[in-house]
Amino acid sequence: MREKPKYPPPTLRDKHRYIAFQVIGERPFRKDEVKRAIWEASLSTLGVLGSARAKPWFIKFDEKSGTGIVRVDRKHVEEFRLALTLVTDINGSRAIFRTLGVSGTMKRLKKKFLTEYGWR
Amino acid sequence: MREKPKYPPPTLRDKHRYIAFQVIGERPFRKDEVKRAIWEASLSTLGVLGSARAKPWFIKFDEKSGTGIVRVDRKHVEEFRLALTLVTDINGSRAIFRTLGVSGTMKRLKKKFLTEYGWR
Amino acid sequence: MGEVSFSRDHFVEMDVRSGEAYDLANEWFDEVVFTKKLVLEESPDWASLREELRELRGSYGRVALLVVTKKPSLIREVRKRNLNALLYVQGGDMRINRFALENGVDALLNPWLGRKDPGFDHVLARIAARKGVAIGFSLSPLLNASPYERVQLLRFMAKAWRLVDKYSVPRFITSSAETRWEVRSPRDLMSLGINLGMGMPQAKASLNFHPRRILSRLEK
Amino acid sequence: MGEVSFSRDHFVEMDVRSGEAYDLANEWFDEVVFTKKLVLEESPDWASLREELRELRGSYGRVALLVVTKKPSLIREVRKRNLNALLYVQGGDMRINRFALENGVDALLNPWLGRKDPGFDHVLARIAARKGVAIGFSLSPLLNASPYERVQLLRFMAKAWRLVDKYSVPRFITSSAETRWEVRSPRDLMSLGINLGMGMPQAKASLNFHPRRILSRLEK
Repeated sequence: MREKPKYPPPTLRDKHRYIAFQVIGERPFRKDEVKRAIWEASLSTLGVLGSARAKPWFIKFDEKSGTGIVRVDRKHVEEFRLALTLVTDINGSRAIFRTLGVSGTMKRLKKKFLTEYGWR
Repeated sequence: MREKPKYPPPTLRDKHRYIAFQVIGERPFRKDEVKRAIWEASLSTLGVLGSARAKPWFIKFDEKSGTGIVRVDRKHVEEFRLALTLVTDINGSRAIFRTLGVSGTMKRLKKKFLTEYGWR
Repeated sequence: MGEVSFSRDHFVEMDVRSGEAYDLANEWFDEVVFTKKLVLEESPDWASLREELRELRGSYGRVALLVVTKKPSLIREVRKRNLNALLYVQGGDMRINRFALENGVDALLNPWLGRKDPGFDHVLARIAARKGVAIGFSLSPLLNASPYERVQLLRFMAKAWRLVDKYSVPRFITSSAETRWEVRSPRDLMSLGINLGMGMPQAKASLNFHPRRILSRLEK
Repeated sequence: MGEVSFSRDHFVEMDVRSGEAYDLANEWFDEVVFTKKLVLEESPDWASLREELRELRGSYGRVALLVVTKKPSLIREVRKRNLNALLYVQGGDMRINRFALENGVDALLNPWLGRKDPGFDHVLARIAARKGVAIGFSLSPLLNASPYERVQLLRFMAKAWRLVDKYSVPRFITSSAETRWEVRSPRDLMSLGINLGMGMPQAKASLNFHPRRILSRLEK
């Protein structure tokens, strides 16, 4: 018997956007630190309710280039971008989130905004 | 020379709602504790951005009857009510916020929802 | 302007789980259902369960039995007995979620409980609608959750609501209070529904129309 | 789908206050204005100020002088000198806010700074529009604020934006970075504007059209 709900039909599917970002910091950051910082940024700026609506989802972070991908609900991209803009530190060390671009698919996002950082 | 901005013209005025609430707690609470709890509830559930939109403003709390008034932006009454609903304690002691009613004016709010608690 | 008073409405709290929670809910609601929570690993002693429910009915009037189990067969067993109580099933396990719906219990509470997804999909929504099984949306898991968990719960509940709405599944909003500190007023529980995506009439119906229709089964 | 690349746009950072902030902003913007912040309690030594600004122009190209003062008369004094730099005034004091606007400085930065209100109203908005004085919306006070203060700042900035919009006052969004850690990219500063209530074109104009129009005064 199946242990997971079925993927919803098109009309009920969430509409996502993928955001490419770069982290500039006073030291390199680990993936788990960046993931936590994104969550804390969302909770601080959007709160529990705003985060439930924006549905931020950490996808990837490449520690070498300091770039990564996060997914959010299409209608809340700008709110979430502000949450990242207001970040001043990651795990106690000074840092800046810079968003590189937004796309409806991972493939296009990587191609347009992350190839210059070595992503394929 | 005036030291405060002028009251804005009607089209730019914020549209408020006044919410009457009751606090049920394992002990009586002071006004400043309730005020702080309301702020924390707003920040936790609505975040910095949601709170800037909801503009919660603590107005009064009567320590004897455990009832009070808070003002919020008209478009965010339900979000703010959820924030109060999710409160589980005030300053470390268990508590419940119960909203008694909402009105566009303080006068009507008191008359309809607070007279039974001794407000005039 | 001004909000109408809700005194003319008839609000039902479908799930409180202790005497103190019942007493507080009783001040704020027109009707309150007392829930006996039963964790089952094997068949219960039917005679003593029947006796306990009889006593609870004496104290609280309307009574529900909430079955918490990993074994679908136990749900069927309880279902077959006529216990004169509403039958709720605690959601979370996908097999239990489905089995409860297919067996036509009165309500499946929080199919997303302890999961990383809503535990509910369009297939289950169709079954729930066909069998007339209500989905219960409880506040208490939110109250006891960390901020991170609150976000996930709200997401899953909002998703489940969209399916419940689309397939016209019966539903109710409840505190599912274990203690009096988890009880909330009807209007405050409505605000939860509204923030999950319900319109005002839908939120109200989740504390009024749908609960009353379920309660009418007890009165037969 | 997909967001257009902004490379064809011409974005201006109107206010950074250190060399390291300038260097980082220069990577992300097409033009950057270096701001010399000057706290004034009495008339400055004009010769040495002129010399300092000349040197800064040599290093950074475009330069602004930010006057921080309690004395309106000092704004007029600075205004009268031809320093070949943009003239910004730090807002916060209502008399200074008004005086800066009436004296037609290039920009009044953050009239809400340190206040419990926006420090800006429809009377001041009309003066700003008539005199062509821009209102500067800075990110950095937000970065350095507690959550409570962030809420207040966002409220006042949103309120000021509604007035700026209604009365067509020139404006810009800037980091006002003192250190490189306060610098943000044009697109991220736009998100601040959008969350204050700006439409996408208005947010973009606040980093492009309006700043460029102000810069053109320097080129005369």
